[in-house]
Amino acid sequence: MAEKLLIQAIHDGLDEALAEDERVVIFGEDVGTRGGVFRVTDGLKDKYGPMRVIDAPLAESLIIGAGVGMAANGLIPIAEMQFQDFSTPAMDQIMSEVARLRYRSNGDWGCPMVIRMPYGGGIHGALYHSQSIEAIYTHVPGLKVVAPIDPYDAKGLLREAVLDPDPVIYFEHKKAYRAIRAEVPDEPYTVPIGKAKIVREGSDLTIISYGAYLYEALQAADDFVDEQGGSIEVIDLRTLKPLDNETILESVMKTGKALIVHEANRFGGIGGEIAAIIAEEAFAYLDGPVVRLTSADVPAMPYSPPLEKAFLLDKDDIRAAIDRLTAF
Amino acid sequence: MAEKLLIQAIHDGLDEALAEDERVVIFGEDVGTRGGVFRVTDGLKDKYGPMRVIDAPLAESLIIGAGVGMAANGLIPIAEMQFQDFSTPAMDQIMSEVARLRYRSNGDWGCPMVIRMPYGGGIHGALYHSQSIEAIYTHVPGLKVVAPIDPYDAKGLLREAVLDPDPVIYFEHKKAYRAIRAEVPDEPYTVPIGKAKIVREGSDLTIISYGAYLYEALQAADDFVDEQGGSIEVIDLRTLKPLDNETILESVMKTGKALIVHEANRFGGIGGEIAAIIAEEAFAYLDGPVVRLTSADVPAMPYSPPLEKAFLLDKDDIRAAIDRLTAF
Amino acid sequence: MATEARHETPPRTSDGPSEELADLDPDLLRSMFRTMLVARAVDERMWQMNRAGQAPFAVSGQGHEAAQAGMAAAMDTSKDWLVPYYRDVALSIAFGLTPRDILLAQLSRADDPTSGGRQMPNHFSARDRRIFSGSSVIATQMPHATGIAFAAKARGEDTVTVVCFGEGATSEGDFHEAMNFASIYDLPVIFFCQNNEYAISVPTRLQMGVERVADRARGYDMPGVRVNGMDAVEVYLAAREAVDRARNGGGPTLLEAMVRRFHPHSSDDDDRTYRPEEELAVLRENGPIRVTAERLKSLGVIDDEWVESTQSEIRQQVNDATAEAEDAPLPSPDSYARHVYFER
Amino acid sequence: MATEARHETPPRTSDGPSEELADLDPDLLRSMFRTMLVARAVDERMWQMNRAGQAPFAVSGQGHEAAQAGMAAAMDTSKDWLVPYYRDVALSIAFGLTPRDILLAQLSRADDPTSGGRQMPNHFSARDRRIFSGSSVIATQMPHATGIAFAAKARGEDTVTVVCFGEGATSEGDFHEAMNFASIYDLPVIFFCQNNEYAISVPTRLQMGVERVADRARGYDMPGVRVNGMDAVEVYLAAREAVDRARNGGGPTLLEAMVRRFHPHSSDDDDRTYRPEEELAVLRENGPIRVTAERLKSLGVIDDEWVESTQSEIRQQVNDATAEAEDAPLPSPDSYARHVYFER
Ligand SMILES: Cc1ncc(C[n+]2csc(CCOP(=O)(O)OP(=O)(O)O)c2C)c(N)n1
Ligand SMILES: Cc1ncc(C[n+]2csc(CCOP(=O)(O)OP(=O)(O)O)c2C)c(N)n1
Ligand SMILES: [Mg+2]
Ligand SMILES: [Mg+2]
Repeated sequence: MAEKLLIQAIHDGLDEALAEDERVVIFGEDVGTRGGVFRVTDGLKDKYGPMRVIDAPLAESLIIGAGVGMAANGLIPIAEMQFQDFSTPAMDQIMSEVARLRYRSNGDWGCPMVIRMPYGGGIHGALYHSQSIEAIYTHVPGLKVVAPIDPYDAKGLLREAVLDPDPVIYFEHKKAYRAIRAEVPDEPYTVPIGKAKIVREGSDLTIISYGAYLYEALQAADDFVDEQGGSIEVIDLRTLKPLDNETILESVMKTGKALIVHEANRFGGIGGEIAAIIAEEAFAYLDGPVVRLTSADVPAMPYSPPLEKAFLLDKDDIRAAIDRLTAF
Repeated sequence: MAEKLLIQAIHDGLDEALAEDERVVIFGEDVGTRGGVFRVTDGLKDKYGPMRVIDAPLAESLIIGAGVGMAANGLIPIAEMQFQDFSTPAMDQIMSEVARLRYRSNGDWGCPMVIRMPYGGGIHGALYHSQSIEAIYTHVPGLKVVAPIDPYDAKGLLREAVLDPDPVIYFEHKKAYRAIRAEVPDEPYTVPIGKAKIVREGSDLTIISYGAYLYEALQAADDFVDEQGGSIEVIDLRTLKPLDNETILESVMKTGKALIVHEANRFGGIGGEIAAIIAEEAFAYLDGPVVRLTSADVPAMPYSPPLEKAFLLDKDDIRAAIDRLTAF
Repeated sequence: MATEARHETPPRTSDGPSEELADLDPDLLRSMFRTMLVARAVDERMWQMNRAGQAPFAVSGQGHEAAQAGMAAAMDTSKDWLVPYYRDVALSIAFGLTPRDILLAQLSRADDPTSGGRQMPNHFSARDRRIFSGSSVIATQMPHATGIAFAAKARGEDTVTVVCFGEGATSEGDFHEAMNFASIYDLPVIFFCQNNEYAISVPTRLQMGVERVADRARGYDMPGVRVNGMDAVEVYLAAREAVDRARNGGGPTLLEAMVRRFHPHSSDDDDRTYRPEEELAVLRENGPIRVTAERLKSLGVIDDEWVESTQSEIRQQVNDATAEAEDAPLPSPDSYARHVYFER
Repeated sequence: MATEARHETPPRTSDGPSEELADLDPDLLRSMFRTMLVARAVDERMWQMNRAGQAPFAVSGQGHEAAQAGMAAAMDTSKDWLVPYYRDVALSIAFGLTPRDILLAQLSRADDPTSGGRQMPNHFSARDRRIFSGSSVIATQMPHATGIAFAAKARGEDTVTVVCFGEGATSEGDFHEAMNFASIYDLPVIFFCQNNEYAISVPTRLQMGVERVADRARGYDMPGVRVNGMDAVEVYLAAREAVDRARNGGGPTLLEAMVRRFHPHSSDDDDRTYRPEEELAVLRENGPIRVTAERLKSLGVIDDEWVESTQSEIRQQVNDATAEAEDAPLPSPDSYARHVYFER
């Protein structure tokens, strides 16, 4: 078993899927000859040919819409939106078609499809290459949404997504691509959709996060415990829809305190949903307010370094929130 | 002052805006000769001409995108998405352009524009003519979002939206068009964006709602009070973004109990955001869980009458939730 | 602004292929015409059901039957794919939906094979017949059709996919993106535009700057053909050429049939608010059934007797189907939450 | 699948207007060429700043200068509108952005007039110059341009709007919807495609089924013209015709200039992974500055001396601008939350 970067784990998962099932195709802008603008699909067109690793025209609605047709006619498309920011032109196909096909046909048709989208900021990508709009997708019934950050989870959830008879949105944090490393088996394995992972066990406070901020949260938690003692539980959601309510609620019922951390905008972000679930289902166990630590309600991450830094949270922000909440 | 239906109030507000400021134009499918598929713009093309009440081609992204350009060049477009369900093809223009123009230009440009969208179900409109996807828009910084249901509010908020230098999404509940009536002044007046309205004062429980369910909630509240005594506070949000946190929190701090009712899907609906705000800011005042009563996480309202009925909530569902929460 | 009324009404021009009509298979032509008659009878029944308060909604394909039956006759319904839109009563029937199926959907019964009563009427779908399910969102089906065709081509199959839409739908971005993709990969797909000159109330001159939808094909290096959609034989000949081309690796075609919308846009519409009186007055004259009947009579393929006996047979079939649909149960309320995701 | 490499590289064909070149105003031609030289100098500086680690990102318009300067020369920059894209260094300069303005954006300084350092470099914008702000989302600016033109037409003004984009952008639905709207209302807008034959790594043959972007105009009953974008004079002549048409109520034009992308797509790209070596080898030969210079020399409008003194003047200007931009302060962190909504 080798240590792999997140990007390598995803690449290898794609390679594995293409090798294993000839119905699998990859479809997106620059995914072929260039191997993707982030190089996630590097070498795959050479290996599987241009009808399986398909350089799409610059048309996101077409990429998703044609994907729906491919899925209807026996293929398993893995579509790529080059940036999550550029999935908005495809929003109609995703919401109206991909998500609703099974329901509207009373189960007659399905849409087995994976839609990969690099998301997140901190890479000087500015307003339109840094967004975290995952809450929009999690609001849509019929979709499943995953956002693995650990390379092991990434490869296992990718396989699970490809095997799933329903559409799965698969978010990849750009900043983590070449920053996060883990042991990743070469052989196929799955990680279940809908299961969160407790990354640190603890009893004083629960931190719920996903994506690149998970690592900031872990550092903040470790710093706190080093200095103040006690223990903090940290949950990596991994799947955003369906949420693993059980793991979240069990943890909060144990610790009595919940801190939700995400990079997406605050208003209407998935933190709101999580807080609402806790406030409704674990109310009697709460020893303090359910706190959300998120990006401000500013359109997206600006480019200039001081502005980008101001937009982003870091472990000190999280540490401050831990301090406040544990003191409550 | 005359009693007017919701649809008449909106119609008259549009007429007033066109008459008052020649920069105002109406732009949408079938809004001209036909006067709109719901007849909201009836007669306005005859009155103001085809360059001010413009029958657009069947292209939502164009309607919004050209609207951005019109606004940039001195007009004040009131765009219509024929159904909220058909705003998804325009999602990119709304999110990436309308909402972010001011921010991205550091305040140099603005986008004074109103986007009207009929929404909601219970009219046998089936999956694609019944949706309530307002949470998606409320998640987008840069937008303001209103959903008046009372005809007086509707006309006043429309004027406020037209005068606002920023883009305002204006939702109209289809089922209420010809069902809700109120006194509406003929002269111009405004209702402020960002202010909720307390429709019933009470002290035992706060119901927070908007749209057609507001009336179901009012009936349920009145029934409860008639039978059980006490008093229930009912808030009509009117504006969904920016939320009137002050009114919500003051009420919940007084009653200690919050019930949020909306027609949109539960997961990621605006109810989550409201519950989260309450759980964070009014935690110490809560005497019970923050309860959401919403549509299930089913793609959209099915057509067949028994299915549509099963999807919808009514006053009995709300009454049952009131009973449970007051008993907590 | 574009000049007024560029198209004559009713449309008569055509650039479809001309051919020895005598060579055509009489059985095929009769079956084609029968499809039109069945479609018309079912369609009238649906409209009546709405007017009688039995169904809250109806949308009609009356006036489009010759176009659809001509297209269907050119296809191999045992293996080709149909990606329909809401006026495709005749095409769906040709692909195997029965009057009963369609009326079950009209009355939103549990056994409606197209959606189990979940969608509005006329959202035709049946996986076992390769009729692909569509939403109500205009033009979204066009990318779907290219994906279906891409999969067929990738596997080396010779199936053809036909996707249907109105002229209004060609203003949407999805139309363009699909046309472009089909033309890059020479996909075996036919874009079949049923141009009835209105998109709800919006006339073609406010919908597009070109004279003919078929002209839009020129921006994709794709053949674009306009035919008179009142004559199923003419549509058939043009469709056959397009189908043959697609099946033999020659790539996509944009085929435009000039049709008429006999009814308002849907049962919720009132077209007297935007259609000139003169137009409404002659709307049903020389319609598709009459024009096609005359054509087939002149070819000696049908006669009055055949028409009469076929009509009465169809009347019976549609009456039986009506009774069955009316007796069929509505969906159970609880079932509304099913099939959001795959059920094992 | 489409056949290989339909376009010759480098492009040479043209169907621009031919004309008495001697009649052209020498001052206009010199100023046009000067714009190219300024743009090139600023662009080289931006690329260097990235390579030197001063800026995390750069995107270049090198190879597009003749196309842009030719277009700008045909416009009335005192009243027309520019809806640019990220390669429009020369056009933006012609519309009044200074080298300092552009370098302030490159270094994302507080005083960057285009976005205050919020957007990536080359997202040109300035309300007082009628340069409209764009996002990074490809093709979204095309509907904007039609709306700007609609407003002008509605008020009876004779201003012209030019919107720029690459050939890849023509695959997006927004391109089609905007072209269609412009053609319905005969809007005074010019769709100016700078075709460099790549969309990041995707070559035109995988981007579209037509041979030439200009051919896409045929689907809208709109004039479509392709010109050699290496020669600013040729672009100017074609642009002038389009601008005159638009200004005089003749409606929109799709103008395609064949250009070359001298650099990888952006500083994040490596084009050796997808561009043939032979192509890279000759990429900068006979580029826009050389071709245009030769043309102007043959017209007797410029000579070596003029070029030399102009170049040294520009070098000085760009060096001064660089120093100013480098010294300018970055935005204050707190300001990141401003201008989400209007500030009174
Ligand atoms: C994206 C979208 N926008 C608007 C509508 C509302 N709508 C339904 S049918 C229709 C007109 C369609 O016209 P056309 O394509 O010509 O087809 P026809 O009904 O004439 O056959 C419109 C605007 C819709 N269903 N979807
Ligand atoms: C909607 C959208 N999809 C994808 C991208 C990523 N992207 C940026 S530039 C580009 C290629 C543009 O090519 P073209 O239009 O030919 O312009 P060029 O860069 O060649 O001048 C792509 C795919 C984007 N910015 N927006
Ligand atoms: Mg039509
Ligand atoms: Mg290009």
